[in-house]
Amino acid sequence: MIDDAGIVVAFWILSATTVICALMVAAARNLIHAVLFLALTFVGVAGIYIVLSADFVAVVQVLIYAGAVGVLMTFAIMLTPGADRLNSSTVFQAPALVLSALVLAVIVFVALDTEWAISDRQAFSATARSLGEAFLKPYIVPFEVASVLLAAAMIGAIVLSREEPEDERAA
Amino acid sequence: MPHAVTVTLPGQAVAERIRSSLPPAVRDATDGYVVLEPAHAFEAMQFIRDDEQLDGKYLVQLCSVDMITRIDVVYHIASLAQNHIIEVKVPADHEQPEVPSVTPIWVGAKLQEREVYDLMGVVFTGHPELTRLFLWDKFPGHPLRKDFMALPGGQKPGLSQFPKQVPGQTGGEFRPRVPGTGE
Amino acid sequence: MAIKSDLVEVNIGPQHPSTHGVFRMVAIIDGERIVDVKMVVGYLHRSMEKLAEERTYTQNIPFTDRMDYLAAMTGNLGYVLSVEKLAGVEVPERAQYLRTIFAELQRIASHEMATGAFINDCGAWQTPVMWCFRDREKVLDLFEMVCGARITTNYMRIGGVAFDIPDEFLPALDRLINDDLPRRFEELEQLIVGNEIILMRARDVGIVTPELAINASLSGPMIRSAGIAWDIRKADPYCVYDRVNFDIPVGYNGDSYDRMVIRIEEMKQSLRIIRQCMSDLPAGPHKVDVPLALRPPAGEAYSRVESPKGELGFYVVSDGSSAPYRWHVRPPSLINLTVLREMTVGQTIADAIVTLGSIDINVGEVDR
Amino acid sequence: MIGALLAAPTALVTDNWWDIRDLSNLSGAILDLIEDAGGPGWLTYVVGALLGTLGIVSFIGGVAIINIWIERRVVGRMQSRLGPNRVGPFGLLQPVADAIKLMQKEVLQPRVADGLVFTVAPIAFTVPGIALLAVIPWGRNMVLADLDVGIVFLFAMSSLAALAVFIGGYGSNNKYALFGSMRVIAMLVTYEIPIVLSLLGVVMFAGSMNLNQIVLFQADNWLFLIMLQPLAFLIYFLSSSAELNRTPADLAEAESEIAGGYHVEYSGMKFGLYYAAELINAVAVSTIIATVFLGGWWLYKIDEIVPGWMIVIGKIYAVYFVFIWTRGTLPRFRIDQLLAFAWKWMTPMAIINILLVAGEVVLWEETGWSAGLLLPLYIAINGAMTAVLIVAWVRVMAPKFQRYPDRPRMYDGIDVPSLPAPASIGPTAPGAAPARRATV
Repeated sequence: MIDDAGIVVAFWILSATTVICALMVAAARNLIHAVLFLALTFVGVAGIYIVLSADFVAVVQVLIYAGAVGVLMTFAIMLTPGADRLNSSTVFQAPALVLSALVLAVIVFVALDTEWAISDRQAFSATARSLGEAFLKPYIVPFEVASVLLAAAMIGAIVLSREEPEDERAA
Repeated sequence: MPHAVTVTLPGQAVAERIRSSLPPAVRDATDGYVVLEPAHAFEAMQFIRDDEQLDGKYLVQLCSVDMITRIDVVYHIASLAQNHIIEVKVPADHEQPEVPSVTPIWVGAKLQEREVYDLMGVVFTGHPELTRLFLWDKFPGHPLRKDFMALPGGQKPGLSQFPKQVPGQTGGEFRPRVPGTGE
Repeated sequence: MAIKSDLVEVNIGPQHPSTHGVFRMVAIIDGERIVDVKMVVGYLHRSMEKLAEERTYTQNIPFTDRMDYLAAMTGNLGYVLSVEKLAGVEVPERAQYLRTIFAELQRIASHEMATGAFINDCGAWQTPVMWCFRDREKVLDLFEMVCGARITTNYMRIGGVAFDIPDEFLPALDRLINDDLPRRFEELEQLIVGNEIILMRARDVGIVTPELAINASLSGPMIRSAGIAWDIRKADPYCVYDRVNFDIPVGYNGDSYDRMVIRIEEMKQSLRIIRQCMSDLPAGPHKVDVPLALRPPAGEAYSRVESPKGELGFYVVSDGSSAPYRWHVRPPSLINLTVLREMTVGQTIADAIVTLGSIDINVGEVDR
Repeated sequence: MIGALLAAPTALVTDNWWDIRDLSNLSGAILDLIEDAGGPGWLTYVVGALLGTLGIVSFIGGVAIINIWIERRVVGRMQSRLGPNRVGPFGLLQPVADAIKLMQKEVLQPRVADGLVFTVAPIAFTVPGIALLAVIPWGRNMVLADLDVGIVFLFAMSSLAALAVFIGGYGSNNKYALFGSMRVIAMLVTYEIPIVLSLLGVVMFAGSMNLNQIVLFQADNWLFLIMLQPLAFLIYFLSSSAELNRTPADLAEAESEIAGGYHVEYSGMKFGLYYAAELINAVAVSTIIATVFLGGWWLYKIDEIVPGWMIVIGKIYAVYFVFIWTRGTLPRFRIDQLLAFAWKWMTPMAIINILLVAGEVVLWEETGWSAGLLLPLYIAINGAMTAVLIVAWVRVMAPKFQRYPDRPRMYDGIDVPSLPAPASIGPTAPGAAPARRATV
């Protein structure tokens, strides 16, 4: 494996792109551009996961967020009639900036103040197998509950958006 | 079974049949076709379609002929079951041709009536959507009329090698060829 | 509660890959469902009926090629029969047989084009079209051998046919009819008939009920697909159709699939007719000479022919002069379009394209 | 030297650099050169990665060009015509001519189009196709990125393509393009589920998501996974042909319906990129099938003699031919039939397949019987199950079209049933039957 210099360089590049894209999401004039930058931020975050050698989570991040959520957002924008496609400048811009500056300050203070238990870097270990076992052995119950919840939500969505077929409407 | 041949019902027989139930409808009848009164044309057509003997359920075709003194709207109505054809003519005035539309009786007439209106200018009252079929709406005049001159100055295009014009007709006003005289 | 979506107006044509020529269909759609269809025709209107009034009866024959340019032979035949009926011209036996052979060859060529274009509209990526065109080329070669032209044949004359067939025509026709086309039709049938995807795309699409078919004066494959066995060659036989025996295919459900299968079956019946005509083709003159500036007696005549698109009728009014007083054509393509609205409303755009393909219109004949 | 090469059919792949059967020797030699020349540590890493990408990109570039020619020739032959043979010998230069033509064509952009999105879309559509190949093992130790989550990486890349196609269609601001992109999104999202489920069955058997492990599993057990998992192969093949927008599911750019679909407004090299991206994605999917189902670089002992990566390319073109074949013959589904096909047919079958495979794997792990006995048994079971499942599914779910025979009935005379005229004739005659929907 390469020594630490490569990892640090990769980390800084990736986090820089992620932050810039996140800012662009807020600042983009056109909503569709905003969604594109959102997808780019997700890919950036996936890159950071790889740097932290969480490879399964990184790939799933790209699959779920960049793939599905990006498309979901575009659909949401497309299907809301009348939503003008521009980030209209609202009156709340000033207070929003102040609030976000405050939140940023808190995060930076916490990051600098606490002592992180920094462990030394192990070799790049494959996490997929251990994740799988974790799902099915210690955390089997929450895993099942989550899947049932998801199924219920999906069925709910289908029922809500189903057009009544003609015969029912006629009856 | 013997090879069927489409029979053209003689005009007189059809006229008798129509007069049996609608006396004023028929103007006159020759062996080829029946001429209907424009006023009663719709009821007569309805009768032709619903009568068992005539059984005119299939409108073969509909067109118009400009007879200079009048405009004839010619209908060919057929019965597929009994395999016979009836030819019916409805005369209309030449300047303001006005004929009741048969689209409520046969849907097939919908586009053909629009074509006749477009090219000959016959107005079909009762037609659901009487607009021009081929030409654009602001086209001046109706091309298929005899007096619709293709060239300015009354000169008729074509047929130069078969002198058909009466001497002295080149240019100047248009003298129609009255049908039947063969001149 | 359905998602509210506003109506969108989409122009299908006149510049569209599958409207078989300059035919424009304005569809008002909600999502993918068609709410209303408005037809715009007239892009190819050459006012042939006005032009015909200026030309002699013989000079009008080329017009009939250019009307339904995919079935020129049947166009010529229809017009020539009506003038012969008007002028009372007797056509020699050999000409009648030749006319039947060429009418049926033209039916095969036109149906090949119709089936190929229909499958192409269903989405098969050009393969069936190429197969159908390959067979159609063979038929057109025969036309070229006889009258020099492939599409606008101008082959029929009042009183017979323009030229007698050259010697190598019959062996070429025999090779085509007996050992080439049957195999090709078999191949085509294996690819298409009963093909699940085509069944899914074409069954229950563009349905016409028998009552509507008769009332909307449909003809040809349209009326036969609705379950009505009506064919001018059987009902009002012209040429030698009363001396040859053949069958007419009739559909069940009046949908696009029935029309396609009917066309393929008709092509096979045409082979049967041509075989019988070839076997008893009499010798003798191929034409009765008729004066070039024929002057039929004053009067009118309506005669009709079973063209591949439907019942092609010619209503000719003569005033004794050498030019027809009035020359009207019954356009099967235009009249078959009367029910386009009833067939496509409520279906998706993809179905509308398939339905239009199955009606098999020829814009030259629609606009005249 | 040649003697050694010839004399070593049985010997394992030698590791000196000129032995092209395993290109990793070559890259290893170059890296050693840099090492000896005293280059810094990270340089060898970077150069190694660069060499790998160079190999893959040149492969994909060459294949994209050659495939245009192959596809047009093969489809041409199917349509009993010759296909391109004018430009260059046997038309080989035709794709090059196309590429040059596309490059010098002016790239038009509609005024109302959205500039950024309009240019980003084709690039974003091509990149995942190429990135897919990084994970594919070309030889015993010839793989650019030996990811432990290889299969999930493949899914991630194909889902990125969905977003790119959609914004392309949306960006060009044209009604037909919008139709195309809406259809593409509906199709891609629907067909990702059967793809993921079908490959799950394979992963369960192979025991690991690393593609090299899957190939080694097939090598050790002396069989292709297609024999063990025919249903998974069928489902994967059909759903990936839907994902690639190839007939019978080329809804997105259905010429006859919405003339051109999402790339209708593109011209010049942007359209060229879309056109190449389609071919690249097709090759990428063929490589996945070749690796996962047909045993990647392993081929019953032959891979010692013939280089592994040649075997993989051979398998790619075998699968690619089948794609061209279906494209040449089958007509197109309608969008609702296609989606119904995915939900009502593919997904349930994939789930049943996974349950069966889970049972078999557990049986294999618990009992510990030797593979030699169990695997042929499994092959038989899975084959029979596939056949039974397909037949049963067709019987249960198939639309009832058979109520009418496929051929018309024949009459020798005219026969017109006497029918009452429809009651009232408005512009839309009530006689017209309501469109009975063909439910799938």
